[in-house]
Amino acid sequence: MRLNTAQFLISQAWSAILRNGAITGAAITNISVALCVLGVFVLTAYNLQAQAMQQAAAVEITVDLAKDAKRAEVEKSLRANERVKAVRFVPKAEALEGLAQRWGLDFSTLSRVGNPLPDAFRVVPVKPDDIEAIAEQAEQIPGVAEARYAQQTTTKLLKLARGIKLAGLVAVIILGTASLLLVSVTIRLTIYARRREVRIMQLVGATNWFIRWPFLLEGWFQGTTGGIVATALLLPGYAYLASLISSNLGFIRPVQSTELMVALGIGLVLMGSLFGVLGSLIGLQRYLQEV
Amino acid sequence: MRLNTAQFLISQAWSAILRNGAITGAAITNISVALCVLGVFVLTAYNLQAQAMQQAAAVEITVDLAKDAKRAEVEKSLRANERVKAVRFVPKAEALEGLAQRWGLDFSTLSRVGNPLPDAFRVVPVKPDDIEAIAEQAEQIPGVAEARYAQQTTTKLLKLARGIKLAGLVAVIILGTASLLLVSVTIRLTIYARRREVRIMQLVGATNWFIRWPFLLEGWFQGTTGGIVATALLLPGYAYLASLISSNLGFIRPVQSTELMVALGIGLVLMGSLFGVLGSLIGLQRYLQEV
Amino acid sequence: MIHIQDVSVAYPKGIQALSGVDLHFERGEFAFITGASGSGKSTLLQLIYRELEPTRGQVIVDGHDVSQLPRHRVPLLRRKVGVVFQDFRLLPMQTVWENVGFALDVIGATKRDKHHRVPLVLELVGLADRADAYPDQLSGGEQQRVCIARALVNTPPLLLADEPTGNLDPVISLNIVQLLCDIADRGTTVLCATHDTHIVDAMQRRVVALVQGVVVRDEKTGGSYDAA
Amino acid sequence: MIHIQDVSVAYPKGIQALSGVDLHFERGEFAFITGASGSGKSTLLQLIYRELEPTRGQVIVDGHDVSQLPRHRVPLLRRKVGVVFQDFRLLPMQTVWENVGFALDVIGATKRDKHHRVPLVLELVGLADRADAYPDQLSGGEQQRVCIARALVNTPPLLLADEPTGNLDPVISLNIVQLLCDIADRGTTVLCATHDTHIVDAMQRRVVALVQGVVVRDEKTGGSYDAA
Ligand SMILES: Nc1ncnc2c1ncn2[C@@H]1O[C@H](COP(=O)(O)OP(=O)(O)OP(=O)(O)O)[C@@H](O)[C@H]1O
Ligand SMILES: Nc1ncnc2c1ncn2[C@@H]1O[C@H](COP(=O)(O)OP(=O)(O)OP(=O)(O)O)[C@@H](O)[C@H]1O
Ligand SMILES: [Mg+2]
Ligand SMILES: [Mg+2]
Repeated sequence: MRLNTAQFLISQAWSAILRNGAITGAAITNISVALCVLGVFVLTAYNLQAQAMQQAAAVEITVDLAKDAKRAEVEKSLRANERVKAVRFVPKAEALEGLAQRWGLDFSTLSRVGNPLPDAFRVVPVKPDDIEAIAEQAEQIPGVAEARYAQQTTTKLLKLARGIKLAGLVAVIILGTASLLLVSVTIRLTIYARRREVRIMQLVGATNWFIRWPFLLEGWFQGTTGGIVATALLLPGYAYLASLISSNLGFIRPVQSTELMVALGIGLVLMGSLFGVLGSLIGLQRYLQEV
Repeated sequence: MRLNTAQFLISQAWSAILRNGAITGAAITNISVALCVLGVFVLTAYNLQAQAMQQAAAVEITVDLAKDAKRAEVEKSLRANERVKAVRFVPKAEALEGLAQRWGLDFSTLSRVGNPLPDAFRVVPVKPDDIEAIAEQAEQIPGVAEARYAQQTTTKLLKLARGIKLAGLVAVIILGTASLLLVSVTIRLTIYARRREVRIMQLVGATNWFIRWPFLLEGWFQGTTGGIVATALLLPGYAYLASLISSNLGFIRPVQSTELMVALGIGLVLMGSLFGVLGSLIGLQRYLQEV
Repeated sequence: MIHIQDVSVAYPKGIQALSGVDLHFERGEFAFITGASGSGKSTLLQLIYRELEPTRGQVIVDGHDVSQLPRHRVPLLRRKVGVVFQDFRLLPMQTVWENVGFALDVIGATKRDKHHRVPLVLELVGLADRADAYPDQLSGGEQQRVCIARALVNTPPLLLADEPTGNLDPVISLNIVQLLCDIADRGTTVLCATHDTHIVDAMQRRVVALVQGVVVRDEKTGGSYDAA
Repeated sequence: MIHIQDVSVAYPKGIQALSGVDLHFERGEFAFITGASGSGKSTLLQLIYRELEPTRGQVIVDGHDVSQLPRHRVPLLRRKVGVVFQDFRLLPMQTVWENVGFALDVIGATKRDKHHRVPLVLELVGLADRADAYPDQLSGGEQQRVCIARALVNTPPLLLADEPTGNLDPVISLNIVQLLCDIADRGTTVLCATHDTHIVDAMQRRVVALVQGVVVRDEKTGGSYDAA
């Protein structure tokens, strides 16, 4: 394609965008809405999963020591495991006090009859997924009587987190397809409104690509603008909502990662562009079929 | 409007739907997708909230009896409260055994030193929301030493459930608006494609309402069909997903209420119709503005 | 029937389509509007069915000032005016039959009435056998005749024909214009914008000639001698 | 240049638009195609720029069988054929200037070339002062002239004009047809479908007359005496 032609095609697309103001606006509205919805879904799925992971991460392993254990050595072995984030020693007196408090019992009576609890370490894993492996490894350490953790709760939470991740992925794929549909159907409608023009261009001797280019550029513009608008609506809206949740529901910590936001923004804009171009291609094909 | 005219307008709308097959199909696709997404959101919000409520509902109140309490009378008083669903007596031996098991202690040693735990009732509330009130009332009953429940967990879960309900409502309202936008913009695009026809009708002497009726009927048809398609996709899809989750993540019980499904289906179809009609009205207005 | 009083029409960018036009047409009168391309013929007709409002002056149709007409009364005016548009303006998704029928639907005619009158006018313009065709399946002249049929079908008291024979061969053209004249003689006011000097000469009816938006000639009967 | 050999065109529903048409046009020839409304003139022209394929027979343009042309070569054919469409077919969102320029854009003309040639043809059809107007801001005849300008601007070796003067007054009409004749004399093949007997009589060029899709007359020079 000569530079001259390229210039012409771009100016052609640009003037079509301006002159079809109403229709361009309508298409951009639709695309923004579609992408915004997609973004909301991504954020929801992401947060749900993060929430489940957070809960699971709060679970600790209690490593009970045998009567004759060497505390320092056990601690060293525990810390040597790179999957372990933190290790804290809990003397049996502290454990009993905690027990008494939790069950509302009289601590003094209980301690008078002798403390049946062992000394223990509380171990926090780096990744909740590793909890089982860490517990197993801990039991191999000489001087460790038993490694316990809230097995049921943890496996539940982990399963849940994985389920949400999978469901989120499926939902995002489905919604991505839905967005593609929305964007391409919308662009197809704008092309439908101009099908006569396409025919005229053909009759004057324009090749299919000569006709396509301005429409592609237009679709690209509409899609990209839609993506930008969606991002511009979504990110500040999410930031506001997240801070609202943080301050009112203190125990829920919404994901507030800049990387995620940037990735989401870029993702939406790219999807908008891609879908816009694809939508134009698909939409035009029908009218370019007839020579 | 004379019957004759009404008949004409309906047949007019119907033939427009058939003859604009491609465009009608495109519009219905867009509307279905928009409503489907809305439905997915409603179901997600509903399930999240139900999940949180379920978790909260699993919390029991432990009503400790005083040493001199009359068990039968306390039980009668507890059962008299209509906010109470179930009451179960837990003798102190059973409580101690549970404690020993949970903490991995040797039960026989522990029981030898004397059981420091009181007899108790486990009380299940009808609605998790009432848990605080029930505990307070229980403490008023003569013979009750203390009424305890996992206060932190419960209030967290309740707050969460309420938060989800609110967020869900807000999300559904926002998404409803987004759907309205999508539907009305889509229908506006279909009308844009036929703006010349509107003008011709005006010039031949058709009143605005005479022009509007077929477009309204068309919009209604597209919206309703979109709603039906969305329902037809959503409900079986959800039923399948729910059974999949039930069988793989046993501890999550997705809402599987026929009433909810029926309400959702009707809601989507009604929203489709309403938005279709509104979209036509709004979309036409611009072209009817000029006489 | 039609009183055009000191009417001027200016389009944006300083295009003066009509300047100080004063014209009066009686009920049942037939008149040709002639003039070069761009002289303002279509603009003049558009004023009468209110596709356009004058920049200055008054257009009075059947006793009503057209520019004063409230918006909701405009359709009523248009139902009294049959228009043959220069660019046809047929509904593309409707058949010939439906396009013609539409003018009757608009006035709420009964089905019986429609089935009586539509075939009649289609016969009149020689398209009885193409009733089921869509506009894009017709030749240019056939489309023009559908437009003529639509303008005639509800026998309006006023008929505006903008270049009604531009796409028709001489024989059909003469028949159509003869038909318009006959209609005028039965009491309908007919204005016919045309370039066809043959026809103007043949009819010897009133001729209004425009040059650049100004009426330069208005004769009760006449030929086309200086129409261009 | 153009060889139409035993061509028939049948539309659905048994409409026979052309039957066994045999016509040959030399390079630089000028010919009128006449015939009543619906006799097949537009159909004949559509065959040549391949808007339509014949049901039977061959259409050979510049040595190529038009129906055998692979799809991607069709635009190349159309660039060699300037067409004045009966219904104009102007791009509604483009100005007069851009509409005419589009025919040059399509062949990849340089900007300089465009700025040289577009004003020239607009001058030729008398629309130099309306270059910035959009089609719906033009009178019927002005639109038709834009269409003529677009067909002329890239000086194609073949020019098809379908009723190019239907909306023009006699003076402009004669000028336009005279222009087409001059172009033919400079080597362009020109086919002009028309109803205008005046013009056919005035030019005394080759006349092909159609009646219901059949060529009933083909004379090297002639008037319109039995064209209808
Ligand atoms: N919407 C518009 N905007 C600007 N100028 C216009 C518009 N419509 C018409 N004109 C101009 O007004 C003048 C008169 O136009 P009009 O359509 O009345 O001419 P006409 O006599 O019908 O010509 P023709 O015989 O070619 O149809 C022309 O110069 C035309 O370009
Ligand atoms: N797409 C189509 N489908 C069916 N019939 C058609 C189609 N196009 C044209 N025809 C018919 O074919 C015949 C010839 O049409 P054509 O357009 O060639 O006539 P024409 O000589 O150009 O007439 P005019 O002078 O009125 O423009 C007409 O009877 C017309 O109704
Ligand atoms: Mg005009
Ligand atoms: Mg024709």
